Amino acid sequence: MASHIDVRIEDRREDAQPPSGKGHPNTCPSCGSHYRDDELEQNLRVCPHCGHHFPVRVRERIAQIADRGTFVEHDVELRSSDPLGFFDLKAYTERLAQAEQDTGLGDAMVAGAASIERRPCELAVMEFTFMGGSMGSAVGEKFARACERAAERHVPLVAVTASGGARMQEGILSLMQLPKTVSAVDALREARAPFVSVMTHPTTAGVLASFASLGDVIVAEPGALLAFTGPRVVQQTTREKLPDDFGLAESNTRFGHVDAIVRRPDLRPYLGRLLALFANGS
Amino acid sequence: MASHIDVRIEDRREDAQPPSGKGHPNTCPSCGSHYRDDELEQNLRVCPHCGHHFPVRVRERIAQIADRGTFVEHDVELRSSDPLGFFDLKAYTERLAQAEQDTGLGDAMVAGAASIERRPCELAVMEFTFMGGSMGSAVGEKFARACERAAERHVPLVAVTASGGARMQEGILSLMQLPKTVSAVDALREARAPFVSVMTHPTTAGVLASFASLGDVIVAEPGALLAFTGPRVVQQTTREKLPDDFGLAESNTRFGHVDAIVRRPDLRPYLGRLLALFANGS
Amino acid sequence: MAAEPKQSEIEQLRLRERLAKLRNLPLIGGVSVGGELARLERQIERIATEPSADEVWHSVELARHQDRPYTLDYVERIFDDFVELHGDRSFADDPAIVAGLARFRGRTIALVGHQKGRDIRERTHRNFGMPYPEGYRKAMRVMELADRHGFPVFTLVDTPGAYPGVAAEQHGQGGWIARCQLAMVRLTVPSICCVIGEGGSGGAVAIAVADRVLMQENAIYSVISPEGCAAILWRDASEAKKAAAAFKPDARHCLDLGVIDGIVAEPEGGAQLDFDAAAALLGDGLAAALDPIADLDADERRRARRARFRAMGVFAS
Amino acid sequence: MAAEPKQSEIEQLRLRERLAKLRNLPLIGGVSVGGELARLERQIERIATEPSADEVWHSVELARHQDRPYTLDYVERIFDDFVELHGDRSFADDPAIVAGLARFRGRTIALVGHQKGRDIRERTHRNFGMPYPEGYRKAMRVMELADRHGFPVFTLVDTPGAYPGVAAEQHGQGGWIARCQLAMVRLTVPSICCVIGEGGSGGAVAIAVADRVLMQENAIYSVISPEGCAAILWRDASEAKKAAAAFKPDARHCLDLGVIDGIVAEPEGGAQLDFDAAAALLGDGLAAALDPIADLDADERRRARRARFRAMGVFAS
Ligand SMILES: [Zn+2]
Ligand SMILES: [Zn+2]
Repeated sequence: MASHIDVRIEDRREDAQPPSGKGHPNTCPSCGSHYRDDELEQNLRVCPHCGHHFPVRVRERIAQIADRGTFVEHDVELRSSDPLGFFDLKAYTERLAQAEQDTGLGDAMVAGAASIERRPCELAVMEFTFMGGSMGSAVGEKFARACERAAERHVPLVAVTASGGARMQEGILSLMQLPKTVSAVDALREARAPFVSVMTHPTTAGVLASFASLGDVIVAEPGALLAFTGPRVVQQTTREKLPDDFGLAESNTRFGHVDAIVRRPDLRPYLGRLLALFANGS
Repeated sequence: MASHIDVRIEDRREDAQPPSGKGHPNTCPSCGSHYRDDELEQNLRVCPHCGHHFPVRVRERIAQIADRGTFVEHDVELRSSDPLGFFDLKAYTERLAQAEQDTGLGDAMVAGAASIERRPCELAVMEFTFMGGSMGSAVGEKFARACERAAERHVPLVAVTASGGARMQEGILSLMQLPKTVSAVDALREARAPFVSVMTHPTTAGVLASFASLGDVIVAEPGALLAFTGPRVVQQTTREKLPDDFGLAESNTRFGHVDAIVRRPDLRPYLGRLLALFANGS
Repeated sequence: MAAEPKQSEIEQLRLRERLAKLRNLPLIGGVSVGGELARLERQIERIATEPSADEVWHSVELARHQDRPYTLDYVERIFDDFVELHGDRSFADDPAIVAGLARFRGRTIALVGHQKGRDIRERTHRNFGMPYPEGYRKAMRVMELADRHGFPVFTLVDTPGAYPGVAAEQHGQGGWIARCQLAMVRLTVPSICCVIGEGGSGGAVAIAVADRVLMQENAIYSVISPEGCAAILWRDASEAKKAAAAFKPDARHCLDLGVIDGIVAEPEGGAQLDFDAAAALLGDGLAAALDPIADLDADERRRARRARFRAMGVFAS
Repeated sequence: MAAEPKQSEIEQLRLRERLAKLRNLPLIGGVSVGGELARLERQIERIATEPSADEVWHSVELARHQDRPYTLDYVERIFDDFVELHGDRSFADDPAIVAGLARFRGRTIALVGHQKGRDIRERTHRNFGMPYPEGYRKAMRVMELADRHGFPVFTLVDTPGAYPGVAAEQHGQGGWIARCQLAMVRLTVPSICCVIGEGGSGGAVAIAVADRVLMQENAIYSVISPEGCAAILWRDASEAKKAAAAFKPDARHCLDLGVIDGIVAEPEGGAQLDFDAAAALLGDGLAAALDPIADLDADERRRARRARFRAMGVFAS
C-alpha cells in the first residue's frame, strides 16, 4: 500500500506535474499496468487490474458524479489576490498565472450547482494540480459561497477535496481560511442543509482541519492520504517507523474518522442514496 | 496503592460492616497506624501518618463541608418501596429495615439545603454503609428533588457519591434511576444551575454511569475507586493482570475523566472557591 | 408526590391499565402478519397472564437464543436504503453498535442498535454486542446528526451489557454511558426504542432513553444478568433461574412497572423461528409508537420525555 | 462582494484605519503601567511604522524567547481564584493546553491557553505547547461549560503548532482542530483571544476563533513556521528570515490584513523583561476588548463573530 502514497506533498505543492523519473502518469504505481488515457477515463481512472485510484482532474470528477449537463459553475471569475506581495524564488502572482495556464482554472476549487442522480445539490470540487490544491482566499471564498447557495436553495452541499493544505503564499490569510470555511459550515448547519464531504487523495493539513472534517457524512476514496501532518514530517519529528497505512483512508476508517470508504464506481450511486435520504428528512 | 482498594464491592453491597478479619475500621489499611475514633474524626478521617482517606459517614461528611448549622435536610421520610416483592436469601423489606436500623438513615442518600463557605447550595450526599450505597427509587427520587430545589433556588448542587451501583433488589426500576437522575441533571442544566460532583470511594456502576459523571466540575478524593465495572469482574472477564492503579481516582485523572483530585482537608475551601466562581457568572 | 393508594388498589389499577394497553397495541392486533387473529388473541391472553418463574426463564432463554434475529436482520427487513455510518471521530469504530440512516415507510430515520455476531468470528468482531465507549460516542454522533436534520431516531437494544474490560474502563465507559443518556434526553426529534433481545444494564440503557420504549415479547431488560444477580445475592451463579424469577426482567413485568410503553408480539414460539414475521411485527410496532408523537412540538416532546424518565421508581414519602 | 477599490486606495484606507485603531487601543494608552506616556507614545510610533525584515525577525525571536511569559504566568497575574480543569473525558489530560475558571476584574470567565514548559522537564511534559487531539477536546469541553453558565471565554495562544506525531494523527487531530473552531463559532458567550507568543498554524487557530482577536506586540501568527516555509519554498530551512519577511507573521501585518483587532503593547524590549508589566498591559487589553461586547445580544454577537471570519481573505472577482 505504502508504495503509492505520495509522501512528498509538503514540498511539491507548487508542482502540478509528477516529477520526472516517477513513471508515466498513466502507469499504475501499484501494479505497473499501463493504460491509454481514454481507457483510464472510461474506467473512472481506476486501474482495472488492481483497483488503484488514479487522481482525477476537477472537470472529469464533476462529469463522473453529476448528472450529465446539470453542472452550472459559479464564481468563475474569482481569483486570489496577492495581499502580501509574496515572492520566494518566484512571485506568487507568477505562480498563479502559471497554474491558471496549466490547469485552465482560476484557482484550486470549482464550485456550482448540479444534480446527482436527479437530486439537486451544490458541488465544490478541488483540483490538486492547481498549486497542490492549496487553500487561499479564492478557495475559501468559493467554498463559503457554495455553502451560502446550498443554504439558500436548501439543497445539500457535496465537497470533493484534494489538498496539500493552506496556501502559504497568502500568509496568515491562508490560515484564516480555516475559520472562514468552518464559519460557512456553521451557517449551512443553521439552515439545516446537509453536507457530504468526499475526501480524495490527498486531503491534508488546513483542509482536513477545517471544512472537510465537518461533513454530516464523511467518505473517502480507497488509498487516499488523509492526514493533518504528512508522513514525511511525522517521520522526521518522531523518528519512529510509521505504520504501513499511516494516514490512509483505511487507517482513518479504523480509527473512526471516516463513515465509509467508497470506491469510485460506487461513489455516484452512494451519493445519490445519501442525498435521497437527506431530502426526505424535512 | 492497590492494597487499600476494596475489590469486593460487587459482592458486599449489602454488608454495611467490613468483613471480619479485615482489620479494625480505625486501623489504616495503608500504613497500619491505629487511631481512636475522635482522633480520626478530628483529622477528617485522613490518616495523619500516610494520608490514606478512610470512609466518611454521611452526617460527618456534611459537617466537614457545610457551614456549621446551615444544613436543612429534605425528604427525610422518603423510603424505597418493594415493587417486586423481592426475596433472595432475605426479603428486601427486611434488608431495608436492617439498614435503616444500622445507619439511622432512610436510604443511601441524604439531601438538603446548606451553605459552603457562605455560598448557598443544595447538597446530596451518599452513604455507602446503607446497602453498599446502592441506588434505588429512593436515592433517585432524592437526587431528582435536590436538582429541582437547586434549579428553583438557582443555587449550585453539590453531590458527594459513594456507591456500589444500582440496587438490584428493585430490578429494572433500579436501572431506570440512571435515566431518571440524568433527566434531573438535564433540567438542572436548563435552569443554568451549576453542578459539582465529588466522587469518593467507591463510585461505581450505575451511579458513575449517570449523574456522578455529569458534573460541570468533577473532583475525586485520593485513592477512590471510580469504575463502571469493578476490578474483580474485569479481572475475571479479561484474565489480564490489571494495572496497579486500575480504576483509581489517580488513573481516572490521567485518562482525563476527573478535573482534580482534592484531598479532604482541601475539599471545603475548593468547593467554596468553585461556588464563588459559579455565583459570579450570572 | 401525594400519599399513594394502598398496594392492593394499585395492583388492580395497574392490571386494568395494562390490559387496556395490551388490547390497544396495534401491533398486537397484528394485521401485517396476515389476519391470523385467533393466534394473536391467544398471544394476548398469554401476555396478559402474569408469567410464572418458568415462563420468565423461557424469555431469558429466548432473548439470548443464538438464532434470534439481531439488529441488522431487522434493518434489512424493515428499512430501505440503509447507509451505515462508522466511527466515533476519536478513536475507533465500535462494531458492537451499528448506526446509520435509512428510510422507514417513506420517511428518513436514524437507526442505532447493538449488534451481536452470528458465527464465532463475527461474535468476536462484534464483541458479543458489548460496546466500548467508542460505541456510545458513535451513537451520540449519529443521533446528533439526526437531530440537526429532523430525522426520528430508532434504537434497537440487544446487549449483555457494557464491556467489562480494562481499556473500556480507561476510556471512561461510565461517563460515556451517562453522556449518551443525556444526549438522548436532549434530542429535539422523536425517538423510539425497542429491546429486541437482551437489555443488559448500563450498556442497554445508554441508548434506551427514548420517547417510547418497547420490548419484544421475549426480550428481557434488567439491571444485571440473572447469573450475576445469583452470584451476588445467592452467592451461587447457578441460581440464575431463581434470580430471574425474583427480579422479573421479562416484558410483561417491565410493562407492569411502567418501564416500557408496549410489547411487540413475536411469531409463535419466538422471533428466531420466523425472521420475516418478527420483522413485520416490529416494523408495525415502531410505526405505531412513532406516529402519535411524530408531529408534536419538539420542546413539548422533549419535556414529556424528560418527565417520563423523571417519574421512574416506586417509593413512599 | 462588490468590486474592490484599487490597491493603492486600499493601502491608504488601511493605514488610516490602522493608525486610528492604534491610537484608540486603551491598553496602548497604558494607564495601568503608571503614566509612562512618553515611552508608550514611542511605542505607538514604532508599531505604526511598517516593520523591516529585521524587525519582523526580531518579533519571531521574541515570540519564541525562552524567558517569555507563558499562559500560566499571565493567569497568576491577571486572574484571581483560578481553578484549573483537567481532562477530555475520553482519553487523557493534555498538558499542552490549560483550561479553567477564574475571576477577572469581578467577573467569572473561562480561560483556555496553550502552555509551554519553562525547564527541560516541564517542556517535555507540556510537549513544547503542541497539543494532541485531547487538548482540543478539553478546550471544547471547558468552553461548552462556560457557554452553559454564561462565562466569557478568554483564550491565550502560544504554540509552535499541532503535534506532528503518529498518535495525534491516529486520534484525528485534523478533525478536532476543525471541531474546536466550530465550537468557538457557536458559543453564545463573548470570547476574546490574544496571541501571546507563537501562533502556529492549525494548533493556534483551533482556539482563536473569538469575537475579538488580539496579538501582543512581539507575538507572531502564521500558517507555517519560518523554517518550514523556507524549507518548502526556498528548499533551504536556513532561509527562515527571508521567509518570515515574505509571509509577515508579525502583529503589525496581521492588523493590517484585518486578521486581528488590536495590538497589546509589551514592556520596552519585550514581555520577557517584565512579567508584571506585560501582564498588566495584557489584562487591560483583554478588558478593553471584552467590555464593548459583553452585553450584546448573544445571537447578534454570534452572527457578528461568524461574519468576522466569513470575511477573511483578499480576492478579486
Ligand atoms: Zn494497478
Ligand atoms: Zn496510614
